[in-house]
Amino acid sequence: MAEYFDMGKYAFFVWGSYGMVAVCLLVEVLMLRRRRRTILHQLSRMIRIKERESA
Amino acid sequence: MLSVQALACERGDKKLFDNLSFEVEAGHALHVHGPNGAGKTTLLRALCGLVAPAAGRICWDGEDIHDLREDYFRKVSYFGHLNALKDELTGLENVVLGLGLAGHAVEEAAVSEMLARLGVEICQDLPVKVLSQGQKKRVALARIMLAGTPLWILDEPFTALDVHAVDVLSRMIVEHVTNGGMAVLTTHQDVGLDLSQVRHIHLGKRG
Amino acid sequence: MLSVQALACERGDKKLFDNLSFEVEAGHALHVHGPNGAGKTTLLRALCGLVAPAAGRICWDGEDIHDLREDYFRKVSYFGHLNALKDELTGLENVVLGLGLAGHAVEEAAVSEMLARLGVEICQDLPVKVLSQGQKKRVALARIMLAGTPLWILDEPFTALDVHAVDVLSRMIVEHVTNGGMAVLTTHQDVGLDLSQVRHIHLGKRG
Amino acid sequence: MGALRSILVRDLTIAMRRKADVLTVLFFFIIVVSLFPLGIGPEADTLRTIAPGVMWVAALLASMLSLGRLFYNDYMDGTLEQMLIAPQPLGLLVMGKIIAHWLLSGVPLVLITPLLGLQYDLSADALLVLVAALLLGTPILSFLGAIGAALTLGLRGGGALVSLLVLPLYIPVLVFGAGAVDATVSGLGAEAHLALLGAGLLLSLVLAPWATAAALRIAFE
Amino acid sequence: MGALRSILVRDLTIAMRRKADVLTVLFFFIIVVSLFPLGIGPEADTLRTIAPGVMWVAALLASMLSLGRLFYNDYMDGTLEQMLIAPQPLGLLVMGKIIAHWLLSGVPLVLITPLLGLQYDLSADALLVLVAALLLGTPILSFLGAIGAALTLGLRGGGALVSLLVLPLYIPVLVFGAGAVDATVSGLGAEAHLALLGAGLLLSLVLAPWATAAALRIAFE
Amino acid sequence: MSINWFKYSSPASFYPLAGSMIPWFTAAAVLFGLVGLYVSFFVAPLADWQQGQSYKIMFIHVPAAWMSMFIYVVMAFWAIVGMIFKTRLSFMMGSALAPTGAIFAFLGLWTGALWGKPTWGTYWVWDARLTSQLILFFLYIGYIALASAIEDPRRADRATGLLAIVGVVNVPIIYFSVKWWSTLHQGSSINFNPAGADQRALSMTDSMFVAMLLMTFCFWCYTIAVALYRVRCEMVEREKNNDWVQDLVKSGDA
Ligand code: HEM
Ligand SMILES: Nc1ncnc2c1ncn2[C@@H]1O[C@H](COP(=O)(O)OP(=O)(O)OP(=O)(O)O)[C@@H](O)[C@H]1O
Ligand SMILES: Nc1ncnc2c1ncn2[C@@H]1O[C@H](COP(=O)(O)OP(=O)(O)OP(=O)(O)O)[C@@H](O)[C@H]1O
Ligand SMILES: [Mg+2]
Ligand SMILES: [Mg+2]
Repeated sequence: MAEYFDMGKYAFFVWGSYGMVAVCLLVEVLMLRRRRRTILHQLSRMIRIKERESA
Repeated sequence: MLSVQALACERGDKKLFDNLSFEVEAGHALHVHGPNGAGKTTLLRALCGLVAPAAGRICWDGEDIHDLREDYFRKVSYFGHLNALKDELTGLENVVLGLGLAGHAVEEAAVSEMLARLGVEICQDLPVKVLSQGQKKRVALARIMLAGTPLWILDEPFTALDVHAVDVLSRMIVEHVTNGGMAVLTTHQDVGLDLSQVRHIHLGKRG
Repeated sequence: MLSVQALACERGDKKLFDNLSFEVEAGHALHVHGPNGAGKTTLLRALCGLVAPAAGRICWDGEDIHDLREDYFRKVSYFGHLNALKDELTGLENVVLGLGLAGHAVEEAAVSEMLARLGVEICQDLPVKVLSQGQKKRVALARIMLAGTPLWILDEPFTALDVHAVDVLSRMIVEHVTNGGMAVLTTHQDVGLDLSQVRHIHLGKRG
Repeated sequence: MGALRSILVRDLTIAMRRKADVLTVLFFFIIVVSLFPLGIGPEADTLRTIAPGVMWVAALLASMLSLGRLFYNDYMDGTLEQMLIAPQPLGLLVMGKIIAHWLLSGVPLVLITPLLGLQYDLSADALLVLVAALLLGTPILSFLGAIGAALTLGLRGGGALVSLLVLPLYIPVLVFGAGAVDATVSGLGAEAHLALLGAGLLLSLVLAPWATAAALRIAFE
Repeated sequence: MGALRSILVRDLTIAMRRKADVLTVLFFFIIVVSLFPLGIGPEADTLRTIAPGVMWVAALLASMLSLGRLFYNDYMDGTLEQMLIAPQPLGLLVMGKIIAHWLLSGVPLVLITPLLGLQYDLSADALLVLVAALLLGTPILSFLGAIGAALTLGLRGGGALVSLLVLPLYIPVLVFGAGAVDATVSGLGAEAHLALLGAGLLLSLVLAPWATAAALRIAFE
Repeated sequence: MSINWFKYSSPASFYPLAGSMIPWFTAAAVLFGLVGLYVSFFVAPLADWQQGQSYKIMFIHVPAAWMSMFIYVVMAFWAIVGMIFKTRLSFMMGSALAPTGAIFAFLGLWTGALWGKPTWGTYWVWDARLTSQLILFFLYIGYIALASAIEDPRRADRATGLLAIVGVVNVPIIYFSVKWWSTLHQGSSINFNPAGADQRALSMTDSMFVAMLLMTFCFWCYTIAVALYRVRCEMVEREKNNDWVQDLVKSGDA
């Protein structure tokens, strides 16, 4: 197993590539989700304020 | 004839006005009133085609100005918050070249005379850079006066002008309109425009 | 107390005024009149130390302002043709940081209140870039009002303001002066400043 | 055509009123070209190898630097909005401005190049090709740059932003321009490179004013 | 000190409001560095020789390009004249602005350099010295640049004029900075060069804010 | 069956449609990814006869490089559609792709560099394909910088659209110019021949080819899912004052 992960001495290069791909895609997804949550948060607050005002 | 139908304008996510309709015929003037931030400047820029309205149509002699483009621009002069003067050039050169860009060839003598009428004859050979606020305004106004277009769109033309200049300018506007021209203008100052054919529009509440 | 002795200013090769002497005491205002290009802006900038006079002295409590420097600047607020606002920052941030630069710490609440008094409470969270001419002016004025300096130097503070704002501002100036402050101002508009202690200076002839 | 002429006259008059502008672009070019020997060392062989590349990069940067002037001043003082509502085709006015820009920023570089080439010990042949390539290439830089300048108009940080947009587009010009000289030096003949530059010039002459005019309209909406 | 802090906070806040500004200087640097191989050719040996010179010239140009922002915006919107009549020592305010400028334009360059060094096939040693030299040298560029920016304030063509004034002043930094790397590569050790850069930094730290303040006052007279 | 495409060009009706498509593409991306990784690591030959196990990088390098080029073309396509039909949605689709495209461009560079070290002995050479990939990355960055520098969304749409179109005209020009440049004076220290890589790609064993294809589909579905997600965020941000957004938020369907 350990030998397999060693990738014939190319572990750094192979896992470095796959790792960076994973990190990039993951970060993109997480940032998108955070962006969406903050918008919806702000929006619902805005709507609540507006409803309170009109009431 | 300028006619506006059901015009609406937005900036950012703020609706400035909507469902605005009016007409300006030859020999008529339109005075746009409203507090700061009401959308007067936005309306005037929309009338020039510089701002795209959110809804509605602006027509010149029945055709949409966005289709007419150059044919409409030939009829309009716009005087905005910016003077459109080149700091390096003298007052005279500014007016001559400014008119040249708009496709009007004028004689220097006519420009000199107009600058004199506006009380800035001594500015004609000074670079605009060194002029005072009011002097710059007057030089910029000379361009509008000489362009010979039927429709003048003037955004607060009286700011920075002294009492005498306000008087001269308002008489020029009156003269233009009574000779069959059109004018759309805004001003916060209480200027006595001696016109019978003037319509008023009030935009927005304060804020 | 501001006192000016035999002041002369030149721009280029033009002598704008000379041998000008006057004093502004606590509880007094000075209204500088004159046609466009007379040198009002130049005079006001000289009083702030932004323009070096050709001759004469400007003193604060008897000492030349060019010797006092920071000690004098602590007493003055200048409101010029430029608003000194950062387009990117909101109205509130602009006032707070602007005052911070001038060494005055203020609470946000006080700023909000002042913006509300000036009728631009809704602008406090908008970037200044999107505001209208008049709204920008008002935000800029809020800074002067909150700085708490005794001497206000105001170059055409009323331009671009609507009728309501002109009224609010002129009452603020009156209040400042009657409370022992000083103000030097220019304006071409006919603003009713309800002050007994106001002195008038007339600069230059038209040109 | 009248529009094109009147805007050319205007821009050149203003430039003559402020000669410093023209001279500074020129001096920027000279200084950048002269900085390299200082940073790299005085070996004649190395210098001769890198000369075409350095000159072209310096020309790119000089042209790009002067893009700031192209529309910004007109934008700030309101002249540009008057142009937008002028009864003349905007594309023509833009063309006039771009030609003025090239006359003021491109031509001086081309003229000074032979002198600078001597610093780098270039042969007469190579110099001739370099000048020809610059003559064909610098107008392309002005045309492409105008698009970038129009797109970033009025945006803060515009100066740096425009370089980000424009430099990648400049790369083919750089490659063919520097390639032309290299080809001459290695005896291959520069015709192909120069022909490609000429084709690029024609293409950008036709398309860029139109794209720039569109970008300007967008900037004002 | 309060003044220094409040202006730093202000400038950084504005920059954070417009992140594009910071990033564009960085990418300008990256692009300029990447342009040279395109002009010069892909030979690794040549590239390795010219690498320090290229990086330093690019850093000079990037720093210079961002000088435009340093005072101009404040000048145009009237904030600068308010600073001049603020009851705080002008030198301190200026110092705050320069530090903000370095944080926003110098530091990012230093951080990205190792990556770019790989493109030019530089050794680890050489890279380390390059980074150290940039760390000492880029603040000098900001300090010297501020003087030039202040002197050209409000002059049309300022962007190009400032480069004319400032680039000659930058030359010693370039020579010692690039020299430090060359010395390491040839095994001589870079201490002397780095020490000189450090001395230059101290000198400019003390003198430049004062000179800049004086230049600003002159610009307003 | 005829679908009224223009109906879906209005944000209010596209929003729920996009919402219902996201889970499918996400699932497809995960599925293709898992199978692709399995084939890459356990089915495909353990090592290439020439490059050893470092060749495993190919399974992400090539799809990432492909995606980065493909996405730029799609962005330009949406920009042209937007300019012609004046639909806001097309512009939004275009700009929603940009960050993902930039990420793939970066990943192409990164994985390529990490592959280059073991195969060529250096992280970077100024080869035509590498250089034009770098420039493509810069084009993406320029696009994003321009988009974020413009506040008014309408202006941002049209300006970035124009830039995408100008850029896509230039990408092939850049590619061929750079290619010609580096073959003209190919450095002696570089013994990598892009044509050789092509041949090897053709002669790849089937399992290698399948793995690469699967990873490409994975990235493809990922891109679509993420772009739709981003477009939905963008819509809500832009139209937060419109009734349909507020109704959605109130009803909790957003
Ligand atoms: C930083 C370094 C690298 C970059 C930027 C890069 C970039 C690219 C690009 C843009 C493509 C797609 C081109 C196309 O389909 O025509 C590609 C494909 C490919 N690359 Fe790389 N690459 C790099 C390093 C490498 C290395 C070191 C190898 C192997 C030794 C390699 C092998 C391949 C292969 C086999 C393909 C597929 C070829 C094809 O489908 O035609 N690349 N690379
Ligand atoms: N992005 C935005 N978000 C919110 N409000 C905005 C935005 N952009 C502009 N506005 C608002 O739009 C209005 C623009 O008004 P405009 O400049 O047309 O006013 P005006 O009537 O000419 O005022 P003034 O008399 O002060 O010149 C202002 O109230 C401004 O606050
Ligand atoms: N270099 C110069 N040569 C000649 N005249 C100059 C020069 N520089 C400035 N001036 C003149 O100096 C005057 C500057 O006046 P200033 O700006 O102080 O006027 P102001 O009273 O504020 O006018 P306004 O009411 O229009 O604001 C102008 O008349 C201008 O023409
Ligand atoms: Mg207005
Ligand atoms: Mg004045």
